[in-house]
Amino acid sequence: MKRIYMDHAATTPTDIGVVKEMEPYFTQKYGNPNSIHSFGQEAREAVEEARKKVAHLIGANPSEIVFTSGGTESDNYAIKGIAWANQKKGNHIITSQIEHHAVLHSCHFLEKHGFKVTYLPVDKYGLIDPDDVKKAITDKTILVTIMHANNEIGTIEPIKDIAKIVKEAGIYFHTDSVQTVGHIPIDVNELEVDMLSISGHKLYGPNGVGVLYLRKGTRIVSLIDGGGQEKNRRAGTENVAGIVGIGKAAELAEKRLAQGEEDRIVRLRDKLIKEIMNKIENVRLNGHHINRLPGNVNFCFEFIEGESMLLNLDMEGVAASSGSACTSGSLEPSHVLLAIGLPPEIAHGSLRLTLGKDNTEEEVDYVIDILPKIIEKLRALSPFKGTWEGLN
Amino acid sequence: MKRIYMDHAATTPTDIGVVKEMEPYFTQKYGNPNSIHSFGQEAREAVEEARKKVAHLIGANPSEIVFTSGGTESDNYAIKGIAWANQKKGNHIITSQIEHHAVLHSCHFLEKHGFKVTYLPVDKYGLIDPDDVKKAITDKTILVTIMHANNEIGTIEPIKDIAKIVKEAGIYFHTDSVQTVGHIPIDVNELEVDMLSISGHKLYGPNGVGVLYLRKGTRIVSLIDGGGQEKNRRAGTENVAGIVGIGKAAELAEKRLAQGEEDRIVRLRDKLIKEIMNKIENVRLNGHHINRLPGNVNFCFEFIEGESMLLNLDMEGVAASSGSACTSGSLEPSHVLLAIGLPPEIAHGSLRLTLGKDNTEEEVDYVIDILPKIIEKLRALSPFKGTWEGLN
Amino acid sequence: MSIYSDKVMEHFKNPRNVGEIKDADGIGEVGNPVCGDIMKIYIKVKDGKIVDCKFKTFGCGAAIATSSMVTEMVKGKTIAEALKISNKTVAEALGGLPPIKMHCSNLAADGLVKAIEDYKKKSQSLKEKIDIKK
Amino acid sequence: MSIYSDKVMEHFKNPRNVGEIKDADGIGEVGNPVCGDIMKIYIKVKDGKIVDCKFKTFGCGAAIATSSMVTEMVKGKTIAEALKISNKTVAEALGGLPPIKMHCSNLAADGLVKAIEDYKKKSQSLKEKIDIKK
Ligand SMILES: Cc1ncc(COP(=O)(O)O)c(C=O)c1O
Ligand SMILES: Cc1ncc(COP(=O)(O)O)c(C=O)c1O
Repeated sequence: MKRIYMDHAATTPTDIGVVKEMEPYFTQKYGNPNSIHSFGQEAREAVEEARKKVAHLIGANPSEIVFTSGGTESDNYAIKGIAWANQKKGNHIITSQIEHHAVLHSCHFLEKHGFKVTYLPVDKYGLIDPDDVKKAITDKTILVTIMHANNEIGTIEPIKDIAKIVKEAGIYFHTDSVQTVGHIPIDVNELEVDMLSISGHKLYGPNGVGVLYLRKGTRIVSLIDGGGQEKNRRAGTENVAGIVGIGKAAELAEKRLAQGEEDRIVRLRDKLIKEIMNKIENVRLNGHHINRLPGNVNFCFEFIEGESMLLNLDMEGVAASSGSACTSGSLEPSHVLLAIGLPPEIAHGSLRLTLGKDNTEEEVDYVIDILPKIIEKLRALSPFKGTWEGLN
Repeated sequence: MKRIYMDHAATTPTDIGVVKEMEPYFTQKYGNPNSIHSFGQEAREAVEEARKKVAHLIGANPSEIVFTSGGTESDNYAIKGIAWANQKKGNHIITSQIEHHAVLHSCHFLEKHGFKVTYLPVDKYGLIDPDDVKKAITDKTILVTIMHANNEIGTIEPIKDIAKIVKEAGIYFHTDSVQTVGHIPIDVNELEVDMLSISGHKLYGPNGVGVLYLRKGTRIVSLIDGGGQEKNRRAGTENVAGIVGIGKAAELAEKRLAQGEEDRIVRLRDKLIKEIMNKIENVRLNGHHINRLPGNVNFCFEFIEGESMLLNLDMEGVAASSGSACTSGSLEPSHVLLAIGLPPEIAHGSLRLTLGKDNTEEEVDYVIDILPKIIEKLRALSPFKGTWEGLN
Repeated sequence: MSIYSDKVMEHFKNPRNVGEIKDADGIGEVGNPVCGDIMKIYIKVKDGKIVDCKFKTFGCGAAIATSSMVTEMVKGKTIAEALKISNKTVAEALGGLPPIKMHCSNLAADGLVKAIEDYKKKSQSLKEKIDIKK
Repeated sequence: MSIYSDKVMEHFKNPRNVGEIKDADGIGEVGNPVCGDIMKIYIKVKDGKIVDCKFKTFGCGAAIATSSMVTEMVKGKTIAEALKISNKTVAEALGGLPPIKMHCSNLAADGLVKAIEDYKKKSQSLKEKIDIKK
């Protein structure tokens, strides 16, 4: 059976070119970049080369790139680091209700340590209103953290407008850019962000490596203390192969963007959305229609539950995901779907298909073909019959 | 020129068998282990398999193994995590003066947040006196963290004796075992530790992955918050390839230990020590003679500085390291060498050669041959002539 | 590779006894759409034995498989025997469920109990009606 | 690959003018063994020109290379010209030093200045001695 991967928002395969680039750093150039001997120095050179590549992709200065272990660490670092370093200035943080748990749970941690957090609501498309940010700012606000694009519903937030407001107020601004870097063009100076999180495995790089872009002059405390690596901003022996990998991934992403890969994926995405909406009843598209990640498709199919869809798709060779709680074993469905106003029973019927660089039109057609059958099969099992009012 | 790597305490090459095991998880089995589709589930299986292997190496239960991004993170997690989770019980931590910076700087962080830390001294061999631990314990003590073996001078601490005292007092005990796991036999139950840090790249596994052994029932707060990965103990998409790598590395290490690799390295180490002490004047061996890591050799050569030795060794193809500050650009030499009572000018002349599984007797002989010449050459440049009193 | 045992997947792929029983003697409903699980179990009773059982389920793989399994287990059993079926025995019959699923989606036996209660109530009121008529 | 430029490594590998000058006209010593760097610079002066210069250094690669470089730069220069050599110009002549080394191990020019001061003091006292004799 042909296997079709449409879960690129969860993780991407590592590009073969990335793996090739990493290989020598396992068994040949394996030195510790902090060692002054030649083994160490060739590793050092590779790390700095990778730093340049990542910096170039987002228009940053290489010295502003801090390598971390992934998107989650970058988010934790930015939020907790700014909080600890600036607590004398204030104890208020502004974020949104639809952030990734890496952001939300970092905020919860800080709430236990005397910080106050405002969780801004979003509209039905998942958009944050920059005016809400403005209104939420107090003289105690030290950080605003708003994601660049949402990982579930794909909505791209008006980061530039928000940043303008935040910078005018002289407050640090962080954006979780894990879902956007490498997928849409990004320039940290155009966006006017102070910090930006990147994750290797979301842009065809390896897992276990990420980046925090840290604008020069940002007052921050490190999350992981120890040796003076990364100019005292992130301790721990550098993950050389991983860093080389994310560097190469950044380079390749830049190339793909220049070649219009984004448009190709948008076209596939829009075909998938249109055809499924045509073929299936009682379905809604989650997220914004236009301000949307190129690869993101997110539906709610009424009367059925997400996991059962995933299992059926998997049986047909298609890998997808869902915001249903059943995939995680809790009862509450995705906080993002609830935040855009969906009732829980609808949120449980969500299906996310996220397209990537290797997906073809043929694969999209295949999904368009099999998905309606799966929905039909599951609806035949469902006690609901075309209405939520009363069971059949 | 033949290149000889004798800096295994800084990092080890990744075993070729480890790299082979990791490979499929980059481009084939690349799923996110939290996804329920088959890509995800095959990654999940690999992660759990690796967990078992690491657990087996140290006599733990697989559920007590938490994967992290490395030794530094494991140390930070153990120390800060116990501190935050138990601050109602007390605010006192005991450690030693010769810990790795990952431990020391985590303690410094906590000192800024209301915790008190006792830094125990060591004797001239680098040994901690368990009695000192006993005396330092107060009713506010919540954590004792003492390294298993020192990374610079190789001294193995009496962890079991210390753990006994700490456990009797009902206090959590953590040991930084980064330099010992895989190199000497370890059993967490025999050692009676609650937490133990491991780093992948110190045992022929990949960089960017580590482990915190966390005894069941240990009350700890996570360092990196986010998705519920690692049973809510460490958020962030699992570094699947890295985890598979450290699992394989653990398996291979167990095999090597069973085959007596430790003895082979000890023999090489002792030859190197003996011959160099014979051939060179004004040299001292740092660390304990018997309670010593199998691969660790650490000398101080008087009247010359460490970095100049390293550069000369590198020119002859030999990779080594030094505790001289000049390798890091600060003025203070290694805190470990100062803690064992060396004056700074002597500490600046340290040279560490750390042997690994691929080093041969031939390589050791080569070093025994060239090192005296290098020392002689540098001493000819030195303004000191066989005495520190007055320059020549 | 799957999060579920082969047995669970087999029931999920080919659920037994899907549907409604028009003239059911008892209907049990458990779960809550808000939590992502609703199970409806229908039984037909004859001479104190459950002669037919069907289900309709809104829910995850575990919810569907346990529903299917319980309908299969119960057929031919007396009411007393049927009441011995617990969520745990259903999970065991399926070769186990992932720990996180044991509580949230393993409700089919509860649904059966409710269906039996419904049957008892109905037959009680039926008996009462007959008694009154008499 | 090295932490140092080729020029630094070349001087480190083949340091020029190593040694002492027995009857030096000036000796300058800078650094501190506690900090890991001691440089001793010897100069020989004739008709206001530095005709010979030697060094001995305890220190890292940068310390040794800068010592070597300064001895090479200074030979044949007048005292006034020699005093224009700064730590920065030595580093530049070596094609730069790693930033972390600029402060801690780049002292050779200071050593030269001290040697010149020593020379001036000595020749002053020599002159005084001669003056007294006269
Ligand atoms: C928006 C967003 N932020 C953060 C993360 C966490 O990144 P990582 O998996 O690299 O820890 C993810 C992905 O899981 C994400 O989608
Ligand atoms: C004793 C000790 N602890 C901790 C560490 C840190 O480990 P890592 O490099 O994996 O962060 C090291 C090595 O650098 C070490 O030797």
